Amino acid sequence: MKVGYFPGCSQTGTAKEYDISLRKVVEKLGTSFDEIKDWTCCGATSAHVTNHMLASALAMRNIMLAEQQGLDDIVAPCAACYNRLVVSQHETMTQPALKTEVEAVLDTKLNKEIKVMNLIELFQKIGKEKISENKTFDIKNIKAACYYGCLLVRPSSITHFDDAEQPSSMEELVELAGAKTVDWNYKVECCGAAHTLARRDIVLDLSKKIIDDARDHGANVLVVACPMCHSNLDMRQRAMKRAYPGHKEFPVLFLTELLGLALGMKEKELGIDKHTIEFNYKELAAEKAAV
Amino acid sequence: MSDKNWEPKIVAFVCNWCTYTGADLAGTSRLKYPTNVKLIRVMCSGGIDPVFILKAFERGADGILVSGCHPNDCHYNAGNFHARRRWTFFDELLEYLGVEKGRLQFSWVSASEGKKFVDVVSKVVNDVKEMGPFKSYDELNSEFMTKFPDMPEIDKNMIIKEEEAV
Amino acid sequence: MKIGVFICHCGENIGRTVDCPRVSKACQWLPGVEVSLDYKYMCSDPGQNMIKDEIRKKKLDAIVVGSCSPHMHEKTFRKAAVDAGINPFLVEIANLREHCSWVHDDIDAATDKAIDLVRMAVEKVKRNQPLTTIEVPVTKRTLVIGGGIAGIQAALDVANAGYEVVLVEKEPSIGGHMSQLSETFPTLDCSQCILTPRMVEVYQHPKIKLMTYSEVEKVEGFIGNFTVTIRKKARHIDESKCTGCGLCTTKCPVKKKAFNSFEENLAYRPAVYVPFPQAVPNIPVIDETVCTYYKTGKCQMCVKVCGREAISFDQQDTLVTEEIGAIIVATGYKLYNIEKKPEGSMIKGYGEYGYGKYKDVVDGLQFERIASASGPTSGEFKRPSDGKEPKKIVFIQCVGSRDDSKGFSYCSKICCMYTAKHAMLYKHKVHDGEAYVFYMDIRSGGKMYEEFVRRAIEEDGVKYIRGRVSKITEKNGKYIVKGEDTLASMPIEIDADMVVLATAMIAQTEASELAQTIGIPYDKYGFYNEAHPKLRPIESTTGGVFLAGACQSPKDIPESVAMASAAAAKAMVLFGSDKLEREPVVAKVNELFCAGCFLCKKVCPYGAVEVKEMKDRNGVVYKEIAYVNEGLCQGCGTCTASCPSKSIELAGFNNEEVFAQIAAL
Amino acid sequence: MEELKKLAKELLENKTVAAVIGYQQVDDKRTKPIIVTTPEDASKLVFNEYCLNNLAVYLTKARIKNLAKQNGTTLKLGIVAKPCDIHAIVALIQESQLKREDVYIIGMNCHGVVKDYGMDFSGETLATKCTPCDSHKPLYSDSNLGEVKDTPKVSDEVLEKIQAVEKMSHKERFEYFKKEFDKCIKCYACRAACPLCYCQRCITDKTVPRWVESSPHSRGNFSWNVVRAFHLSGRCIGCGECERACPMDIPLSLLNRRMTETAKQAFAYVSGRSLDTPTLVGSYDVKDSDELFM
Repeated sequence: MKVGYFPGCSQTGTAKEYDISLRKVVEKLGTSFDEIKDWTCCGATSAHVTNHMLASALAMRNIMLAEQQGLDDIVAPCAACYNRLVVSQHETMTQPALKTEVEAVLDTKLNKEIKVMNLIELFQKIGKEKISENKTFDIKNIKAACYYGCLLVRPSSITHFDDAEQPSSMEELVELAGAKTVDWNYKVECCGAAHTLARRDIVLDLSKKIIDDARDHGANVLVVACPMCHSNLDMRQRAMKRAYPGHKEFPVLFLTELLGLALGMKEKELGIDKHTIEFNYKELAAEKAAV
Repeated sequence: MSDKNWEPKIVAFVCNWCTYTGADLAGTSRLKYPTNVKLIRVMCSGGIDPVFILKAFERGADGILVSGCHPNDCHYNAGNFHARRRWTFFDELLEYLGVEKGRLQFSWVSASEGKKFVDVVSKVVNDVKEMGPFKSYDELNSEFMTKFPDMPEIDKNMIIKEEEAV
Repeated sequence: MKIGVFICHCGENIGRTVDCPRVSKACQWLPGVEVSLDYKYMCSDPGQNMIKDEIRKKKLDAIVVGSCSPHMHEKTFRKAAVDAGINPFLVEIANLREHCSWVHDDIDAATDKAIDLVRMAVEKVKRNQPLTTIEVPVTKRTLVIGGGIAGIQAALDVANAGYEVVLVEKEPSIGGHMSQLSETFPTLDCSQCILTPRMVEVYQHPKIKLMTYSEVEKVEGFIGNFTVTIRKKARHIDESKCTGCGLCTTKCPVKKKAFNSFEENLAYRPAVYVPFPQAVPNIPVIDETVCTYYKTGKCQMCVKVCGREAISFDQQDTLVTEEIGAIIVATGYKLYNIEKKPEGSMIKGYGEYGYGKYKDVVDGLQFERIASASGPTSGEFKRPSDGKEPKKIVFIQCVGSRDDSKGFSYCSKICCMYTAKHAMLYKHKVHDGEAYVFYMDIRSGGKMYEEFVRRAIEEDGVKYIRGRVSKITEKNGKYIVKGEDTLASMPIEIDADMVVLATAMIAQTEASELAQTIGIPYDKYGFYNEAHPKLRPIESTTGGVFLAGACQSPKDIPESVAMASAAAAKAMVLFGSDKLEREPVVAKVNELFCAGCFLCKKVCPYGAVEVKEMKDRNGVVYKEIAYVNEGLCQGCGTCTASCPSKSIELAGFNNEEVFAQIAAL
Repeated sequence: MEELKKLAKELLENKTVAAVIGYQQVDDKRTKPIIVTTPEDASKLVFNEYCLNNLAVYLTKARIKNLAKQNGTTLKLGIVAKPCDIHAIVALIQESQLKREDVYIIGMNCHGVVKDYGMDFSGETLATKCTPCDSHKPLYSDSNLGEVKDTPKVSDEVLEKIQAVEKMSHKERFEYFKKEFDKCIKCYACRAACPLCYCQRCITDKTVPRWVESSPHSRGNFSWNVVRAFHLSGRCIGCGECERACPMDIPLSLLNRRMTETAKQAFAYVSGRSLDTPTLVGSYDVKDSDELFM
């Protein structure tokens, strides 16, 4: 099986380990990626709040490339990319005026709708059962709080993916990989990514609430499916420690990294060593045993 | 349009309970719409025969509206559902035979939708104005008139003539 | 044929934009028109006398009146025509007011159109056939569907007037939602105390045939002459033997398998149960789905304890047919269960409020049971999760109501009042408790209603916060309610012990199915449509079917009761005469040409088309053709448009008449 | 072939049927309909690629129906029917023109028939109704005879023509059909050949009021053809007999087939396929598309 791949800018930079682990896990599950050639920004930058036309055209350029490459579906592992692509495509295809404008900018006709998948939908397409079938390493000591963030499930009238308020699809995958999950409150709350540069105080407050609630509900790992969420929740913890003395470090894993562990890959192989907050399964298991 | 003063002739076949009453409400609310439209009242949209449409085209109608109660709101429960199937076929057939889509239009207008009635009627009038006179059918009609000049027809001009005579 | 044309100025209403004298003058020359006149007010006595005089003087055969909508004064002019000796169906109305003068500005164009409209009417009236009204007999029995307060009231009113009533209730007991309520606003009197005497009155009334645990399966016929099939579900208890001692229910070993729906799932009930102690009739029902006997064939504890041998495991559903003249639909409402998302939709549902997930987030009816002295907590305020007394309760209004994106657009109307009542009841019992109400607007129109809400705020200290709640999360046994105080423009967080959601009142689950069974229209929410929103709010558009209570739209108790009495009065109006007159707009088959394809029979919404055998002189059937039962036909004409050979015609709107109008365009 | 003759003979002998409607060989490339009423004549029956009439049309004729009435009792009518003809019989039963028990269907397996008499049976001469056909065995029958062979594969000519017409502008289409309809001489052979045109008095013969102008001018021709196609919408089983009967070669199948496609696409309905489903025209689904309506 071959799936179109739209990496997005984070995958080549701050979230390189997401890209590494994603490719490895997907390969292990018997699927390969057909990367969109000459892909560009998805428009999730400031474009979509400052220039609607630009944001739509940026997203649709990638959709257009996918169509020209003969792809039927593509995966956008970054939740922001996913959201942008899905929403732009919906708006463009349902608003004839916008479509005409975008087509003029792109100098091409947009004929078909490409199915844009997020990370979870990708695994649903590959086959959830493949995760449990290929599982070689027991990660039962992980108690994961699955964090969906704001963009993965919203707006549900367009994404048609899971319940926007009480989602459960990520938990299903994590449990199939052999880890445990916790029921907690902040699954879909905002981590503050939009303010990450301008108002760090807000980011720290919001992100800390997420981490604290996960810990309060018995989790020992946060699992995310978005590079923006990851950078806020993982990278900001040092600043969090300065702002909130007594803050305890809390590991944040990409879903693909957790799946990689279950499929028998090592932390280093998956790029987990690139995280700000260290994570090592053996240590976690030992700690748990000590408690 | 070659003739600037041309005004289309529009007929609306409407059901007694919803659209006719909706049109009454448009009146009571003093909403305005073009004078081109004349309503023919039947009891239910289910009782409108497609041949009525042909007859109206034969009488020189440039556009036709068929309108009844919304689904589930039919005074007779199901008349409009049967109508919906019937018109799906007839609309496809006429379009296939070369009658432009806008010549024959359909709507659901409830008794409380005076505003919608006005919108629908205005849309039909505008669409038909844009399309111009129904030349294709006019050809059929004029051929008929030349072939059968003595066929009894109720002629609008007749009234004016007699009036002038007096 | 001599036709009279009468153009009404309607004061200024028509006259302002339509040049009425020009219309009447132009119409003088229409073929067949004998006389054409205009007058200031045709519907006035002098106007009508003018019509009558002209008919008599000129010996007119038919008349056309150019006036207001036929829905306004058709009857008036028909009566005038009858007085002057013309058949009422030889009167046509050209709608010059609603469809012409009121909707156009240009006098010339409007006058031209008016002439066209009159001409069309003249052409139609030429083809009109004289018709006679049809008389049908009336069965003076009423069917009331639904045994809530509306159904009870309607049944009692009709029965007290001396007419027989069949009251059908799908639950094992009558009483409906009102029997679940603790106290009622704005008087705070005990709901059951005022309801139960009426329930007993229904049970004992000689004119009321009570059928509980029964559902309407089929409705055939028409106004005054319905035949209704009712499914009497198997109770598995012989009603004639049971004394209602209740021993079986107390001895049943099935304790925690089935939720008690009367207690809104806050308690369990045994497999053989009476919904609540005051149930009418006080006869238990065996729930096959949980009863041990139906699973294993063993147990039979109830059989052992019953001294009357009333248990009957092999009892079957029975179908009962009743002859009915009028139907009162009083099926009520249910609450929107926000936990479950309607199928195929992702946007509905309120996952953020955690209803169904958090045990202490309850809906309005559950709170009624908690507050009720006969409820699972015996009226003490205890929260469902741990039985502790909640010290802080948050009430959220408009959950599902007035919410286009997630719920329904309409206002559920009673939530403002019952939330105030809830908060008040809570404060009366838990003096140190805090009650917060999140509201959008307080809608308290009604006698003593606004005063009641003010009392909650001012005397009982309920804290009202204007704003919506975005999320409820749980932390250490507390529910963190996050919302916005829009008056203070501040986000607000309350750590509550319990949350009560005033969820929307919605149509019953099978409301649309029942509507299709009876043959009445319903709106997009499933509420039944009244015939006219202002002037006929009680009638449905189907003759002889009346609406009462919340099945039509959200309503409180007094409104439901008022509507029920009105529906009863409507039924009795029907029973006031022995025969019904109805318009003779019915279909008729041309027997010579009918090919018997029975498409008309398939499309007829009323089952009015029957099969008729045509026999030759030897009595041998040579063909089967369609036949219209005039009593059943409601005159929609769907059959006439369907008939491929045009062998069926609708009197009063026949095809020739329509063609004449088209030809006159 | 022999088994057909044998079966017909038996049916007639034991009075199961009053008559067998079937085909008789005229010459090697031509058959004609025959109504066999005696066991002796049963030997005249044949079935081959030249049996192209849809005999179901005879079942609606009073004269034939009367054959079944013998001495106060009613026997069945036997009919030799191709699978496509059986669709017509099914439609007739659904429309109350026939009772299932009144007819004995000798269902023949079929791999196509020729376009018209006098042609050799081959892929090129395959009747246009056979190209899209997927009914090679009878859906309903009382006896099922004949061997199953592969149908020649040829392109769907009618569908291609329809697509070509749909590519035209509205004006061109109107002109095209006007030209075709103008050939009409109002002989109503299409109506007579159609098994589903069983009305005792056709709409076009109704004069008060006059529904369809019956004199031969463009307008009347247009109305007649529109009404004919509309009345068959959702009912036509596609036997193509109307077009074959038309002496003026009006491409009637372009209309019928187009409406059949509409029935398929809009309502997932194919006429004459099942006795258990309600007819498309005459029933409704609350969920039917509402797209057409403002």
